[in-house]
Amino acid sequence: MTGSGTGGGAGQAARGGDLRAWLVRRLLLGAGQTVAVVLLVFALTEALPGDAAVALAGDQPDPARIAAIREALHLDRPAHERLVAWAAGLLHGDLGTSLTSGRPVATYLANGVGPTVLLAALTVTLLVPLSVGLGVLAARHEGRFVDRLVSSVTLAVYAVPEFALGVLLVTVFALRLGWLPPTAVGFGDDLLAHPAALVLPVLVLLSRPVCSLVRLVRAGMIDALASPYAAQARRYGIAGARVRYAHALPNALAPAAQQLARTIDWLLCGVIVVEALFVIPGLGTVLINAVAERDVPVIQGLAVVFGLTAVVLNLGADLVARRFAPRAGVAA
Amino acid sequence: MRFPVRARPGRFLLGLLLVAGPLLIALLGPLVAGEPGPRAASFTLGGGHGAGADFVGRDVWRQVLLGGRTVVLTALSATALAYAVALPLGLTGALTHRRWLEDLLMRPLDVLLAIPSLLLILLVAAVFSPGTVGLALLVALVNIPDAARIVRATAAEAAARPAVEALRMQGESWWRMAVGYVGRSALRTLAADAGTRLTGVLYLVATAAFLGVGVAPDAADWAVMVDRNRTGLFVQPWAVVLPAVLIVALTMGGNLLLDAALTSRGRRPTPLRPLPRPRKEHPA
Amino acid sequence: GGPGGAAGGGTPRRGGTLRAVFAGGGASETLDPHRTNLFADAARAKALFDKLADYGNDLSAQPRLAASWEPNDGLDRWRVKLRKATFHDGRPVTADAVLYSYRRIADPKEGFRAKASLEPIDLKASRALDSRTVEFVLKRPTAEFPNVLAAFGAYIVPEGAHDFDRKPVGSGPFRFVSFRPGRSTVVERNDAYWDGPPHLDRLEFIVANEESARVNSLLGGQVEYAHELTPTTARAHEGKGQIEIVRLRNSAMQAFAMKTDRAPFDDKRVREAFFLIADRKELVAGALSGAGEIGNDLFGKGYENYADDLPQRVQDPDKARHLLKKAGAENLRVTLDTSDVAAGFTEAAAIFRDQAAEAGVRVTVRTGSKDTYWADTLDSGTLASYRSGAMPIESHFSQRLLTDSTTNATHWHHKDFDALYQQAQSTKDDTARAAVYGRMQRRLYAEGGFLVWGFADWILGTAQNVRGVAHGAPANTLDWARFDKVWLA
Amino acid sequence: MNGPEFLYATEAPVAEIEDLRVVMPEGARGGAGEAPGARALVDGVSLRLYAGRITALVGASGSGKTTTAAALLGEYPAGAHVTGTVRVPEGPVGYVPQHPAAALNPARRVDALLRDIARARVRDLPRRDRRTAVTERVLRACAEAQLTDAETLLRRYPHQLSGGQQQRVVLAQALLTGARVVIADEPTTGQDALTKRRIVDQLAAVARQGIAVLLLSHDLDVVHALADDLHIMCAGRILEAGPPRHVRTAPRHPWTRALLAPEPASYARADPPETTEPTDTAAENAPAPLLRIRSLTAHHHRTPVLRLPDLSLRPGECLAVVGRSGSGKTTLGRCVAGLHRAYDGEIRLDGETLPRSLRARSRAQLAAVQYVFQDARDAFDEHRPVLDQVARTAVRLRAVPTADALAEAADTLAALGLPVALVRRNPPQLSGGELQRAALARALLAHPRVLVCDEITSGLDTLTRRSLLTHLTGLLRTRPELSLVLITHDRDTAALADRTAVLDNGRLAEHGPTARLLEAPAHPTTAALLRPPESWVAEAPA
Ligand SMILES: Nc1ncnc2c1ncn2[C@@H]1O[C@H](COP(=O)(O)OP(=O)(O)OP(=O)(O)O)[C@@H](O)[C@H]1O
Ligand SMILES: Nc1ncnc2c1ncn2[C@@H]1O[C@H](COP(=O)(O)OP(=O)(O)OP(=O)(O)O)[C@@H](O)[C@H]1O
Ligand SMILES: [Mg+2]
Ligand SMILES: [Mg+2]
Repeated sequence: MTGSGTGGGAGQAARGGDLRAWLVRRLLLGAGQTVAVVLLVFALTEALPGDAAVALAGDQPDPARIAAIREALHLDRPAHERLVAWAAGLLHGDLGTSLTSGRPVATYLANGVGPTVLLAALTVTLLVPLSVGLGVLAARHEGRFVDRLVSSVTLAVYAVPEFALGVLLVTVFALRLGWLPPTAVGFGDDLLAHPAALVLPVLVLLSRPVCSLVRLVRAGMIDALASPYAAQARRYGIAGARVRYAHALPNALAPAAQQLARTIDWLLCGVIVVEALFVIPGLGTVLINAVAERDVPVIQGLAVVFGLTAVVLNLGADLVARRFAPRAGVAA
Repeated sequence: MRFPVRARPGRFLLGLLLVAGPLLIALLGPLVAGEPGPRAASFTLGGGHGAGADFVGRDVWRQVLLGGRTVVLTALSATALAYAVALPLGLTGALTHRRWLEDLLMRPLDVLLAIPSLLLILLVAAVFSPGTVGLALLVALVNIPDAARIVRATAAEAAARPAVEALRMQGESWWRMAVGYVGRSALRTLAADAGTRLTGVLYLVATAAFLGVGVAPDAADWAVMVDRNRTGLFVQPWAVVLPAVLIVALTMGGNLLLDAALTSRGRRPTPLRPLPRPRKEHPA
Repeated sequence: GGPGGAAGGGTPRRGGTLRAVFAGGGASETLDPHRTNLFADAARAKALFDKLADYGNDLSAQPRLAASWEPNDGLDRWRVKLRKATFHDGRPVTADAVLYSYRRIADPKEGFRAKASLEPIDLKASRALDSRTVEFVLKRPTAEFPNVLAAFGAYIVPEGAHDFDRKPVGSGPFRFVSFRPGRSTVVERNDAYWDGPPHLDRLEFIVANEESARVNSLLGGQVEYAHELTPTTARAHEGKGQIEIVRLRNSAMQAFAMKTDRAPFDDKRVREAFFLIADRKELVAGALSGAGEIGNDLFGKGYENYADDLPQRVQDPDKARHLLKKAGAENLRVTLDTSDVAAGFTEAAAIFRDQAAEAGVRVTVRTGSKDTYWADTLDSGTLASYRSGAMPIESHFSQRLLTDSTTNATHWHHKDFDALYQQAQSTKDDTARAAVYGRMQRRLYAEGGFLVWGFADWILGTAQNVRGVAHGAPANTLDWARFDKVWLA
Repeated sequence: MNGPEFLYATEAPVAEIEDLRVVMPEGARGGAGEAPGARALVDGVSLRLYAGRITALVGASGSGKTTTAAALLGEYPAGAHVTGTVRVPEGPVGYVPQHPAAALNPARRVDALLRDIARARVRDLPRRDRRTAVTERVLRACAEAQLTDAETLLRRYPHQLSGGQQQRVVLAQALLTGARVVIADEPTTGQDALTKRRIVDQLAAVARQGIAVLLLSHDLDVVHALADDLHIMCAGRILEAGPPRHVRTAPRHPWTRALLAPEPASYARADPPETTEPTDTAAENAPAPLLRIRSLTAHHHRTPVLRLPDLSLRPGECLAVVGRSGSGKTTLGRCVAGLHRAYDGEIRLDGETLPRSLRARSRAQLAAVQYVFQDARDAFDEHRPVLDQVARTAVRLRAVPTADALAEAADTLAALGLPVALVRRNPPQLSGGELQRAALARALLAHPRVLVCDEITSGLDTLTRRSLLTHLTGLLRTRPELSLVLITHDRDTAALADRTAVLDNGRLAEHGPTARLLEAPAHPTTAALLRPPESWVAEAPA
């Protein structure tokens, strides 16, 4: 766009065309967002009743002891000072040390991230084809038996809380049938070497996102399959699967991509139930413990990770939305 | 070629059947629940309690009768609230051509998204200790960013159609354009999202109750019941199974009803005689 | 004392690995025995370290690293002789190590849990008489000084030890092998253990905070020992032959704590009315799922010095009403603070709320944050759910019921009660001392602030082939989680 | 050019329709709530398509042509009752839909489907050769469909193509299939005369390959040039059929005669305002222009697609904008209408700069400048009755009460030949030509001062077009404030205008009084576009 333009024209070109400018802008905003996440989490943790000293004191809340711990952990310093000190450390790549154990926060993240990422990756790998496949299948048979079956089953599974489902699966497949190990106890860090231990956790993790994704894909696909462009592709003898997946599906993907981003985020940050149920100590467990212990540096470290993940995932989802609604950028 | 599908009067039947039970229990249950009887030992079967006793020895059936209203009301209102905010936000995001406006609306929401909802509820609840209404607000708040993004993504395509340009050309009001056309075009997807979100909200409320927010942790509330009685799953399954089945039925039924209502009926022709589908002939 | 009744008979067999799963802990856990806070910490510390003394099944102090103790006549100077024991690195356990450990615990800059218990000791004045004799100088006469030596977390570490993450060295029955915080800790047999080497080759501690995960891993054969199961689980699996359920009786006192200096509980008639409101059987059946015994408003049922001659209180709503009327507290409304911090809390609160309604008292249950619950109950509110693990009755008094007690949750401030306590501490004769304790307990029974409605069992599950698990030892006592006596059949 | 007569008698038809009846039952959903009764869209139509022959279906707008053709695809209006038999050969049937925009996938680049179609045809090639073969076939089909510059256009999304380009993409799809039957529903609307001629050649070539072609068209020139058999449709029935010569020379039905009658020389207005040459000096003396476009450069992304030094529209004037497909006519119209913001330069209404985006325009400004979309179907909300949508213009822009607005809308629509019962339906239930007229009515209800009509006659039969143009010229007379910008490919429509601007590849090629341009075009493009049709029909290969 030439420089002469009054704002409107320039904006349109940047929005419609310049992917890179858009990305840069969003990444910059993302950095801001991450800072906001960290600040928000910090403020909320600070506002929580009690602090690490109280939490450490546990059921023996001897005031003198709490005071001593507080002093030992420098919790008597004002909040903003601690935040600034922490942020200064962050600039040097230092995430700080845990209040509770004195170990570096980085080791917490490093230890927790492995199992979490493994679970998330496995789940997503299965989730995407499964939910897209089922969603497309249901849409294809809209209103008929297959659709009802797919919809009912996924909805039913969705309405059962993870916990109950997990317990049920463990009871049936691990304890009654003995096909799979009931928990990941004893498999150490190298869970990938024991795929059997991952089956049930991944199943439980899949149970809910599958439903929401299937529903979104189905909804979008019904409209897309009924569209004249899908009809046109069909007329020309394009194989049914190709019509569905290559021509109709892209139009149904934008909301599903948003949901998927949320799901991945959820998998990375909050699969607490599954981690607890199957004894897989990932980030969710670290988070819950850290909150319980008011271990602010650990919470902060996690907030950084969550913030960055969310920024990247949202960006990805928005990219998909942009890609599959190419006209969206050019509205007058 | 597509096969003709006769209009199915039974289309709504399954959904209706599934929804009717839970809804009736939810609405009328409190009226017929009666006075509490004496407590039994926790998680016991029999002893004058048809469906056994729950985790504190109360009659499960009575709790089930009492526990639908809050579930249905809180979850419904929280979902409705979430959408009431997310819809305008998402639609504005989709319809505006001002990048800064979209960023202004959507990016702050992303910040909320980055914090796991449970953590957010836990933190906010601990700080403000809200009641039932506060909880509904909180749960709605947690759902807004998510819903807004889906609305935005779904609406983006429709918002760029020439039909919208034509509406603009007519000086049509924003609401007519956004809700009447763009929202209408995205209806199916949004209904699907809202339908599943409702269930998510339900359990979020229950989890919050467990964390000591909003609903009392021993409240008669189906979702809370499932959560609190789970330890007794194998000794006294009814305390979990009954409310869970009701929730499942409610969710399934509600969504199937939505599906049925949105079924693109009549897209196919209704033949008087066998439909003259083109007979395909192999070339001689 | 040895294990109080091993499950299954037979002669112990040597060898094997036992995996034990515990609740508690997480990525922040450490092997520093002085930081012991949770049961999991205590079990691990017990495997690696020793205390000078530990509690028997009746919570009387039993010598451990201390071979013997001898007070002076004033009961304010105790000479403790150490037994011959070595740390895992071969160094002997010396008087200096003992003093180092205690001084570390008492370090004012750190907030170690046992610091309060060691408070009677004047550590500056205490000294090593020789390499295996310590002379403890106390700030005041303390007849129950051995209880101090057995205090929770008062472990003996080698001199100079401060980093326990890498290779902790103790004198306990097991040596350190590996430690991954929040996941597992592996230890192996210490053949040189002074109390006889353990039977097991190896012992692995695993952390699983979710109860169903603990049960499932036990049922699935992934662990052999699961700590802290719920009564419901116990009921589901007891006698089914799949796993062995072990109930450790009298492990946790369950109570409601009334602030005796705040209205309405500053009137002892109201307190008594509340004693009479509680239907203890219903509370035990409902909140503990029957896994426990009813209480009699006194701590320490079954422990040494417990006043079991007092009549069992039973529910009497009419009398309660009457008392309340007399106290001018009709239509009383109180808020009961509770939290999900311990099993049965919220349940008991709900049940008690309904029971109170029968006596015309409106109880509102307020669920607080479990992370700060204990600190909150200390000062705020008037009525709160309360629980206590096993400790000698004397410690219960000193920690919770004296004017200067640090965790006086009932705000029980009575000079005469303090004086009685001092009198007991200065009484060398056991029976005479027991009589003083009896008086103190009668007082508490009549007008104390703890409505002790029950004692919960501590429930463990073990695999069928696990032998030597003590059945009579309340949690936190010597024989609880004592894996050196456990063997695999 | 007509096939040998014996073929007609002996050879079996490739596809046929026997006694097709498509009836919308009373009160069918989406139909008018108060539908008077069952209504036959198509009533007893029989049709045979022969290999190598082009069968043309001609008839009034809304007479049921598209419905008949769709039957060959096995597609019927929703909820319709259908009887009769339809027989088509195995394999795909090529279809060039009337509204190409809807048939193009908004989320995929235009080559996606083309390549998929081609891929099916190269299965027998060795794997490594397929890619190049596919590319080659796609490019060939594009060339055949007169899609120049295919390499760049194919990488675009549908919305980045002009209307005519979209149509040629859809035509290319049909040419790629290798179908034995091709249905072309208005394949030449939106094409300029030059392109149209080439497309006609191509369709003739297609037929020569032994493919049966069903041609639905309003363009009699095209029909005359191509048809081997001619079917005249009216109100759902085939009025008469036969070889075009017969039908043309000896129509049995008076209506046929009217439909096929040669166009009047021009619709030139009875009282054309004097027009002066738009020289710079003259422009200053002339009455102040209503609309003035100054040094406009419009971009798509960063590529400029339109450069106009200066163009103005005087009150009461009618300006035709002609140009080859893709030359920037629509872009110009959209810039004026505030639908295209990416331009430099200035557009002034009454001397006041118009905001770039219609969002920033006041109601008065919105009402003053109205635009009729090129693809009418795309520009309607498919969920609301047409009448309501049309009436909204008056409600919103002129603050007319709803009831009055509805009445006014109904009147306007009726004047354009759309009865109330018809427009109470939702847009999908209207034919292409009907929607086009509804779109015009929608804009007219704003009482605009500048009305930009983008190809509003492309979907209309001669009779309807004639009456519509008469109506428009009538309006110019009765509403002195109204000025028209007619974007068109149709010579006769352009002839109606006082002045004509000729766009060539985004530049103003020529500009002047229509009469002069028609008679003495200075620019070769002008000549090519505005040449009388007879001349090119004669040139068409026999
Ligand atoms: N889905 C439908 N439901 C009801 N009526 C319809 C439907 N589709 C078309 N019609 C009506 O059927 C008639 C024939 O429509 P069709 O599209 O076949 O006309 P056409 O001859 O192709 O007209 P045009 O030249 O304007 O495209 C029209 O009056 C139209 O309003
Ligand atoms: N969004 C876009 N991005 C890039 N190029 C575009 C876009 N829209 C249109 N174009 C190109 O701009 C040129 C002008 O398009 P325009 O629609 O104005 O043509 P037109 O004169 O109306 O053609 P037609 O007669 O075929 O409708 C065309 O070459 C077209 O391919
Ligand atoms: Mg048509
Ligand atoms: Mg155009």
